[in-house]
Amino acid sequence: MGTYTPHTDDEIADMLAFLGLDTLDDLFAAIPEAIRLQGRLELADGVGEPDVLAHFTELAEANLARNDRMLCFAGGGAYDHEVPQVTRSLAGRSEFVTSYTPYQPEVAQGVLQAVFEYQTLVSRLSGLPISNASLYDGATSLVEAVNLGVAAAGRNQVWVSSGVHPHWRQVLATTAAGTGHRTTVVPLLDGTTAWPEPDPNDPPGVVAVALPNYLGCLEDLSVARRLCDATGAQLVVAFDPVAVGLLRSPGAWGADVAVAEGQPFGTALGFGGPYLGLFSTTTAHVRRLPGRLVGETVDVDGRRAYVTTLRAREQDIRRDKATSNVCTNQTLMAVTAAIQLSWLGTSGLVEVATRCARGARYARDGLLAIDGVEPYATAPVLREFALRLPVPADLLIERMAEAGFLAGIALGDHYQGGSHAVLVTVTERRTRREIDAYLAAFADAVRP
Amino acid sequence: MGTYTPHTDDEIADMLAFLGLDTLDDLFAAIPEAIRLQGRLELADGVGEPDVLAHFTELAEANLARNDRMLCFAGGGAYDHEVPQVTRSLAGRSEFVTSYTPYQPEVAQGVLQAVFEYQTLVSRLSGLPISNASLYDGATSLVEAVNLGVAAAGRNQVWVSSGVHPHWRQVLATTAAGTGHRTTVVPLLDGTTAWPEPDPNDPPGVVAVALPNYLGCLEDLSVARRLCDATGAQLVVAFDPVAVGLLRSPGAWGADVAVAEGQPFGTALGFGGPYLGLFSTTTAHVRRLPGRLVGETVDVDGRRAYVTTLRAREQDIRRDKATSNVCTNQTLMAVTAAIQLSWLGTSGLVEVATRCARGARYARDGLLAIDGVEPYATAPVLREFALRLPVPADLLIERMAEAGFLAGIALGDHYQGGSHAVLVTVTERRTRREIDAYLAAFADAVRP
Amino acid sequence: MTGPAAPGGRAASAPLLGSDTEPTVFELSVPGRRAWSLRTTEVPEVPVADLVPVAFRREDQVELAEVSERDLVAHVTRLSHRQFSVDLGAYPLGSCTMKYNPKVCDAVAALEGLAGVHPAAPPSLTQGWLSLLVELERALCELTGMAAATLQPAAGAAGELTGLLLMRAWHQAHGSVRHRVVIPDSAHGTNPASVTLGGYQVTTVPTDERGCVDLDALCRVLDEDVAGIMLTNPNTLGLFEEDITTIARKAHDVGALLYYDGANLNAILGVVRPGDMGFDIVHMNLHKTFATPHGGGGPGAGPVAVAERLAPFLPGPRPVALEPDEEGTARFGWTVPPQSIGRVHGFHGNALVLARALAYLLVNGGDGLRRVAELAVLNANWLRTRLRGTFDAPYDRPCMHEAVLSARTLRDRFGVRALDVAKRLLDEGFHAPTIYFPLIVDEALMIEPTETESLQTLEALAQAFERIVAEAAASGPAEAHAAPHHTPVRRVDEARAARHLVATYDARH
Amino acid sequence: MTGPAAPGGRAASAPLLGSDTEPTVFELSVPGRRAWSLRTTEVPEVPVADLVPVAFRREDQVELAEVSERDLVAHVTRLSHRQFSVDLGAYPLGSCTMKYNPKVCDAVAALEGLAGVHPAAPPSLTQGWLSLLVELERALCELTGMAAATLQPAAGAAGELTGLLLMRAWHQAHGSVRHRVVIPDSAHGTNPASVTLGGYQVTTVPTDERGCVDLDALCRVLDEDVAGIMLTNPNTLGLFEEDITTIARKAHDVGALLYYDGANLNAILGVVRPGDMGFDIVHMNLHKTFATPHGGGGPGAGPVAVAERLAPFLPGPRPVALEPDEEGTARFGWTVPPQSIGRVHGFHGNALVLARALAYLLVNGGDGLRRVAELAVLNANWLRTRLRGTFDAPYDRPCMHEAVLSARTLRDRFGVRALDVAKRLLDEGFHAPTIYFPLIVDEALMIEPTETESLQTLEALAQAFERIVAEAAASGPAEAHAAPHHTPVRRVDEARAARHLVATYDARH
Ligand SMILES: Cc1ncc(COP(=O)(O)O)c(C=O)c1O
Ligand SMILES: Cc1ncc(COP(=O)(O)O)c(C=O)c1O
Repeated sequence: MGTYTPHTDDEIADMLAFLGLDTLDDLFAAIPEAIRLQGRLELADGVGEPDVLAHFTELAEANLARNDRMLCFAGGGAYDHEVPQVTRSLAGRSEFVTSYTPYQPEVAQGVLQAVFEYQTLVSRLSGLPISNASLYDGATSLVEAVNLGVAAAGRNQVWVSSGVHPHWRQVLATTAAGTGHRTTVVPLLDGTTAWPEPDPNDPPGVVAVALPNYLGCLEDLSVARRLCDATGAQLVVAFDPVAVGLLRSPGAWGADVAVAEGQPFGTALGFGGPYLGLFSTTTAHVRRLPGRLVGETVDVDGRRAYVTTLRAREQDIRRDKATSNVCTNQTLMAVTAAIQLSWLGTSGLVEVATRCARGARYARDGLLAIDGVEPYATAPVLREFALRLPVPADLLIERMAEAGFLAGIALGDHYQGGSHAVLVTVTERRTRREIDAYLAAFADAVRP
Repeated sequence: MGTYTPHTDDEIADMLAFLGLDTLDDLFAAIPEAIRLQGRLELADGVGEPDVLAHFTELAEANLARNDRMLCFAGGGAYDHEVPQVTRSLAGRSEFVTSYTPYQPEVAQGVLQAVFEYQTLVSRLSGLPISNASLYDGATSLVEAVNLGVAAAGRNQVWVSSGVHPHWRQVLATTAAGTGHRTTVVPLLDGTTAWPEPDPNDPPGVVAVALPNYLGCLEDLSVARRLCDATGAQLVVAFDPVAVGLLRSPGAWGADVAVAEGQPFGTALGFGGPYLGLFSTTTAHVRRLPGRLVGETVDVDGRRAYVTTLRAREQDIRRDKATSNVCTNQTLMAVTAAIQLSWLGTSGLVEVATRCARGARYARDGLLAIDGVEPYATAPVLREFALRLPVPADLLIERMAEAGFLAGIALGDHYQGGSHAVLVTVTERRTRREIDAYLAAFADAVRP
Repeated sequence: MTGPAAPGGRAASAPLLGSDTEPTVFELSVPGRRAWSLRTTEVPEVPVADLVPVAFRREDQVELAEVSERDLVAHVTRLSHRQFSVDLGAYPLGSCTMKYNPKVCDAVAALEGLAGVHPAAPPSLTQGWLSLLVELERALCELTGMAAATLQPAAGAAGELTGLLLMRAWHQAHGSVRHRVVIPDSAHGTNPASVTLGGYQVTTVPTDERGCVDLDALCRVLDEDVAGIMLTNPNTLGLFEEDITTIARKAHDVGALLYYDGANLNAILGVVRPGDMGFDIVHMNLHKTFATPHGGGGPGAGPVAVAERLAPFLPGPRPVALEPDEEGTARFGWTVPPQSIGRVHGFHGNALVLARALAYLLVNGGDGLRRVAELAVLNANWLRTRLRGTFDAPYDRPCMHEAVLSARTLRDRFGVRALDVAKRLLDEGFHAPTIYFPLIVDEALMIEPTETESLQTLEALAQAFERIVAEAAASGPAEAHAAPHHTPVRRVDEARAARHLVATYDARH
Repeated sequence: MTGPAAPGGRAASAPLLGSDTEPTVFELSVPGRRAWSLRTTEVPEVPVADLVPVAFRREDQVELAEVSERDLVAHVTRLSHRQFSVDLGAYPLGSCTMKYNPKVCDAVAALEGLAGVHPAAPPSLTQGWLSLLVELERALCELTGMAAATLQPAAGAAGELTGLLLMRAWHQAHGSVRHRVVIPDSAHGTNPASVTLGGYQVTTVPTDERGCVDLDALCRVLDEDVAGIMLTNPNTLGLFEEDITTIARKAHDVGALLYYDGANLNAILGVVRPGDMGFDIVHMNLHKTFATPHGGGGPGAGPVAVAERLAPFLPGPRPVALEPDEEGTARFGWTVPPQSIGRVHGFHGNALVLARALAYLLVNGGDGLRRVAELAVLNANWLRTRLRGTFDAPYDRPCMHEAVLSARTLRDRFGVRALDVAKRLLDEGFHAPTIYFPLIVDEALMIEPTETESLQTLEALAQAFERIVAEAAASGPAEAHAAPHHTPVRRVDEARAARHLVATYDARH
């Protein structure tokens, strides 16, 4: 049994006496007898903390893909970037970890200011002036962006490039069942989106595209922007926040909303979560913003202070008319990202993006020199790229795992011929020696 | 090159200009040219933090005896006790880790109060009313205790039981070269100290004994106490601070000074350091106390406050007449011990001590059932015990390491027949299953 | 000589030493400074121009802050000193279950073998994670009395939306077109917002004078157009809905599903289960009930458990136990339920939060969890009874894990509002309770002490409330209106923040 | 109803919220509470009576605190909020080198493969540790220009005593009986105290008007009875002893050894080496120069490096590189030097502190370490120059890593002493400088900014000093005497603590 409650038997007896009750069971008198749990839960009794830690250590050992044992060449929305101890230490401070949503700004300036800095940093990355305090992950950011776009455009026809992360598109499809948005997935042609002519009777209200896209390819977003200009649609850009260290920002391409997965900034791979949905938009849309927003103000003494603001958009006030249902978000990851981005600074972001791109270039050149390995698309790539293989991608991944590499991600049924195609990612953590070993193992693994 | 300095080139130029200097080299004008370092240090240029972390990870991997891989049955002054995350988290708070000695009490109440609590806890363990703020380790505590005892008794003949940790005795011998103490090591007879009759012309000024002793044996300290009473010597007791959860305290046996190794309370094995020297004595000796002492007082508003006190004993004030030369001590380990002891609480200390003793009993019974394994001594033991082996202890340890156990510590040349004898320790962390596996491996390993 | 940058090594803004304003990291920035340090890779140094086609390349750099590690550490550490947290003191924030979060869960979440696993790694390489998720799902189903669960939703609201989409899929599969979801007027704001996103309209039912759903009113709005009823039980007044089985029967009679908002699950762990009350869909807030720390506003985790008949609709992929291998070793994999509504998270949910929750469940065990509920309810009732004379008690009967009181009389007699009480309580060394929620209670003070606070802390909290009321009675509202006095900043101008929106440092001028 | 225990969940004592007194953990204690949680072992439950013979058994229990994990965490976290630290702000504490400690070193010290190694494990199982220690020893020897080192001493003072015992062993081996050790009057208190413990008498030499050892006076006391001279260079006034080679020659001429107190090594890293100055024995304070954090007063590490001829006397066992094995892999072991003075630590020294120091050395590298010295000296001179008009500058010439100023005029004119300046500076958000040391400077203010503070921080610090002086000039000493005003407690009654000694909670009544 856990030891996190302070009550001694004497104190329990005193407290019950104060309430005029005999037993703890009496506390539940309001619960009809008929539905009360008879007997005990089918859960083992509590055990010691070390027992539990040992159990989890065993589970952890059973994960062969753990990053300290298998070199990671997988990306696809979850990246193996350097997380320095300084970020871990600071983001792990218990004042951040164990506080609630900053409902009382006077005792929550720590979190509020960190989120204010985060919003600023995200806006600088996205090139759009308004950023919220975070959403659950990249996928839910996309959903919220589309919801905003549909509301702003007043049309629920949504065109989504199939260059957008397949999982994100799936989440969009799931939620569209509730919102009623009509979603059209637009295919890629040799790595970039082949936008159709819009039907003048049913033009899109939202156009969503990725930068770079899931295959790692760079797309000319001015095409999508023109499409939006022509139809009055809202342009949603799902961007790689590391790649924008080198690439024109969504804002510069004319995005109305920019969303991203913020995991690359200091958050562990963690089997996919908790991650961080970045969300930026134009000032025009600020009252449609989903989630929390921190603003600067002053206290009664005129000192600078921060507070959550424009709260009238939110569910606790606007209820069924709210811009979104999000309440708890991913604040700790936002604080983490603010720390990590300040650790990187102006030069560090460029450095990381450049190193990723260099590593990817070096690996890709090496891989394409292997017999039977072909580019999946010829559009330019930056830090991820897809390859066609002479063997099933799943087989390659299993073989590479034995050699100590997480080789990449099978494109699978999300893309044509995807069962024999793999998405490869190189981060700044991969050394030349590691990439060389990867290339050698890859050459072995693609032998039929 | 490290990145821990904030100066930009522009700022350096500005600052030099302010000083009227041209180059950074000019800062060192006072240093005679002849002795200045010509060229560069033969140290590699700085590298990235991840490179260094990778280097240390490799070194760490090369330590086969690491505790997460090899079950620890070694003790001898360094114990594998449970260190819960709560102790790690709290003791790791950067306010404790990165602060200096509390020279400014107004901004150091955190450390000062924690040390005050530590002193209280140590006094309750030792049974003596005055405890200092820590010394380097058990060995240096012994040295300081002997120094205090000699000064108090006015005689420098020191009798040390060979039941005291052999390393501690060695450190005592090393420092005796400076202090001039004359040290007599008194042998053990079947596990307990065989005190000789004192020479009336040269009686001991200090008598030092261990509780339990290095072989794990319990000694009747009233013998040593009577010896002290008869000669006017000071009784120094080196005690196991976990074992006193079950045993009469040094204070109860009549010790004048009690010292111990405080590592068992939340400090990592850490290849032997940093550890924690506990030091307690009677009120009569408070002005002879080595090291720092925290006392309670009030601030100008009458609020309770803590401060280092009786400073006139210390080296920075008393200089060559100081009670000791200790300045920096092991404060962080003292804070850690205060946390860990409060985590254990009254019942936890007893529980840990009892579990150690039970594990030791169970293991010892099993080991003595193995052919050729004999008790090294017949005196009663608690949580450690020594065994005679049919094979060299070093061989046993190497063989057991292959089976995944740190089998114990060879008694070596510190004790008669020690090359074929091993000291075994069982802590509360060892499960029955682990002990059973250890017994089976042991039975194999002692086959000639 | 010095630039316009602010000093980074000065602690004046730490409450320990005063109450200056902490500069933003942008004000600490000096061009050319850096903290980053990356590994030596020896990868060929291709110039950027050769890596990025000019059409895609940015011309400027993304301007971030340029600070030393030293200044970054000092800045963030000082920010942390301006932040209240459970680890500093009690947080009796109703509806939020701000209990103590055991540190052992931090150790679990930090295990490299969990934290370092890429979500796209195949099942053969992630058996540990799959096993963990399956174990957690089973435990949550046992606790709620449900058949199956999805662990994907990232928070309570995400769970609600998932539940509503399940509801929709269920009705659709049964050829039934429905438009409304019924919720009580005391419901949390996420409930109606989720209903809208689920494509339904909200029908609100009032609360009766006993603080429960008005059963007659409910019956009046219940018909075959109702897809479901969303309830939390205990409800947001901290009261148990005693008619729950009747409500369930009525709902099921018209073919509606009963949805359980699990934010208040802490009160009933091991005592009564939503499934046994008749609920069909249940979300849980692991970041409330199962002590995964709240992180200043997240991350959370909002798993959704359902009755057997709804299991085929759950989001996928779901972790499942497969046939054991030849040697009898358990094997795990992924499956997509046959009528799955689809993914609701980019990967598998907030996995490390899930791991923390399982650790908490296992340390406590079945026996410990029941104890949690008992003591949470004991603490709440002790405090309620202690304070019923100090404040108004609009629903004056035994509560579950939280008690809703009201500062109505205090306002009317002395001009001190719930907001003022909250702010003054900060000066007393406690976090404020939830105020003005539920909306149906005038000047609501919603107090949830949780089971991890001691009797001594409750006593101190009660005395603090009493002092605030006594102060108002003795010397009027001035002190309370001016409160808080001892916080890093004093009362904050919220209206100004909305009027002159400054949501980034760049918007300051 | 409530016992006498204090509430644990109340943050009133955290400076964030006010400035109450934090109760001691004993006051939070309630019999029967617990936080501990141990593993399930299934070891047979032999009763205690069977485990401990009655003659040795204690009858009572050791009374410790009985608190919940929640209350323990809150208590210690609140204590941490009452503590200044480098991570909060600048610490210009002269002679202490309170620089920023890179967090990467925490990661190194936490590696289970280092932290989890038992010190008695044989060399075959601890090759990583041995290799680490050998690597560190080499680096330290290179930095100091010495031949060999011991890593055992746990702090600077332990290093000093080790050095003096080496000195003694050396003379003894050479049949020379000597009684005195010479130290300057500016020396740190550990120097004379260590001399006494080393069995020598202290002969003090004065400082000349330039702030250096008075060479004539030194020559007068130097004879064949002098075992050695202990110096720190730069000395405790922050000045470089320019005559060092002369001093070395004179010392060696009479057969004395020259000892280097390395507390101030930060100033000369990569610029000049003690060995090249003529020193024979050098201790280092890794917790100053090599950024191993100070822990509120320790742990430190005080390795001692020596010239070739002293190496045979070093403490043992020493880690050494052995012949590589057949495959050319480096192997490491332990050796005891032939004339070893013996052990000076229970095991191998403060090993995890040593690991941190090596990590710092490797990240910085040879180039970075020189940079450290340059910028430490640059910062100190900038501040000295900036403040020489504000305070008295008793030795008004370029300094090395720290500057000693004096508040003499301030005291004489306005009644504000160095102590008052120090306390008032706390209100300004900085830690105080070292005061009243070295003893030879009246109203000494010893300021060491270190290289990790920025120009902006130095500027703010200078302005803070200036404000304090201006305040005294404008409105007298009252504010300064009453300072600090914004700290968790205000000026503390030190005399009372000594008069009525209360050194444990149990001594309170
Ligand atoms: C009753 C109730 N329902 C739902 C929620 C929403 O949960 P979340 O914030 O995790 O989205 C909350 C959170 O405060 C709540 O109190
Ligand atoms: C000049 C000088 N020498 C020696 C020492 C003693 O070092 P330690 O405190 O590590 O024993 C110090 C420490 O403050 C010092 O400043």
